[in-house]
Amino acid sequence: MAAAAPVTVRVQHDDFDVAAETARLTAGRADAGAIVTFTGLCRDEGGRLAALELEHYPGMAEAEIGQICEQAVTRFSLLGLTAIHRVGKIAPGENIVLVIALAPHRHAAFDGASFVMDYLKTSAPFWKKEHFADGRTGGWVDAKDSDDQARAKWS
Amino acid sequence: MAAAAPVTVRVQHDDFDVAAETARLTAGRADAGAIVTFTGLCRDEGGRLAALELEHYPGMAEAEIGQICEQAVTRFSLLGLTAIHRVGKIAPGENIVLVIALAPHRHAAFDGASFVMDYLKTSAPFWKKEHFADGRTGGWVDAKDSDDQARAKWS
Amino acid sequence: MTKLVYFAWVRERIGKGEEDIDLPASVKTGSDLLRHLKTLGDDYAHALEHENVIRIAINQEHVEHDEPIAGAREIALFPPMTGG
Amino acid sequence: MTKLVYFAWVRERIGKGEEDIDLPASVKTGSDLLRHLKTLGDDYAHALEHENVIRIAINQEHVEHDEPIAGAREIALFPPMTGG
Repeated sequence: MAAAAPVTVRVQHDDFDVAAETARLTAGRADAGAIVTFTGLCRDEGGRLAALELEHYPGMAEAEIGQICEQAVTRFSLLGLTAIHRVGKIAPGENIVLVIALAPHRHAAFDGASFVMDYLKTSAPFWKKEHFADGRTGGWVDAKDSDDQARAKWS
Repeated sequence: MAAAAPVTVRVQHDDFDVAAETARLTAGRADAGAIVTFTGLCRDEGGRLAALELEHYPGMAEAEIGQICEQAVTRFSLLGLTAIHRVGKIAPGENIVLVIALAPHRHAAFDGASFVMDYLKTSAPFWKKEHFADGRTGGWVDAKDSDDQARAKWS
Repeated sequence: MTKLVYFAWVRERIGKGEEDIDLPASVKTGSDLLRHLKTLGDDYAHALEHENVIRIAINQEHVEHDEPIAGAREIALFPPMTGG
Repeated sequence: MTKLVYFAWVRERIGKGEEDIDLPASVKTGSDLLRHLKTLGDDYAHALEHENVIRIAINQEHVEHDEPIAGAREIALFPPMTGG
């Protein structure tokens, strides 16, 4: 019998260790043929940005990501899925979000990770505020129509 | 000015270190917003398989992957791309192939890694032979029509 | 009493992250709630000026503006999400 | 002399990984080469039985079967690829 498909969801201040999370997801099983890892990073926006500040709705953020992950596991028959989102101040070059999808074949793993990111962007209650290199606090990042369109392509 | 988009291609017997390869690709730059990593693993096929034996055409294998990677960098405006393919005997659960795509935004990184894998499967001169757990040497793995179809969707 | 929670620029403009509030019986939906809150002061009016961009969650689940809020323990108001 | 290289089950059935061979002037294309090699013995005939599945590379680049082989330094014959 195949092992269950473990789903891990975390929201945390600390950075994550992609290798350790991947090892945890694949440990003790040899039925997976594909791992797709997505890591979202803070860009410096051409040197303009000093940091992003990530705010979230505790409880709902974890629950929304959890629901998205369960949908992805079912829809793409994933063998495992991990999603970790950081909050707090994040400097350019640092990690923001991690999704790891484990599947027997590559297309399911690619689709699973991509699906989670497209839904997470539009459904999970996180907000980004920009802090600029010149000391000004920028505004809140606007939601993008392109993210809604990306999500819509899955329905 | 943006740094150039480094392309790394290797064919090797030894395992690769995903974290080290990722760190090398992102070192010294903060213009990337997305890393997509694909790792292809040897499946045990329900316990039937003892190992895969990977053969390649030295020289041509590296050149083909290199051409695929250059196409991917241009087509998806990637900031960097690494592709490593192992050869020799590989046990279930072990790594076979690694693709890491670095981009400003997530869709380019997903598409870049997926494109490289779809082309690599059908164009790069590698062949897999199965060694079974019961001691028999299995046949050579057949090419799959689904891989040709996956490649065709990019053209 | 109903617990209201605010995030991002909704929180900043209203000037607090949460509050417990007595809602009149006439406030039956999310839309009613937004209109009621806008009568409570300039900060609320500014935060909720563009009603159509405000997202509403009841008991930590997304709802449409016309959803009834009866029995809600916690109602959250926030801008479009920008995580990931 | 032209260098021929074989991979996977083409290599196993022919019984060698490479060889240098003198090709008759009548062998002008990849298809001509496959037909010529099949006359060299049962091993070749078995390896190249289904010509349409055999892939050909000249100087390490994929070519169609009707491609001229004139001037080729190295011609490779192999089954459909199964890497990744």
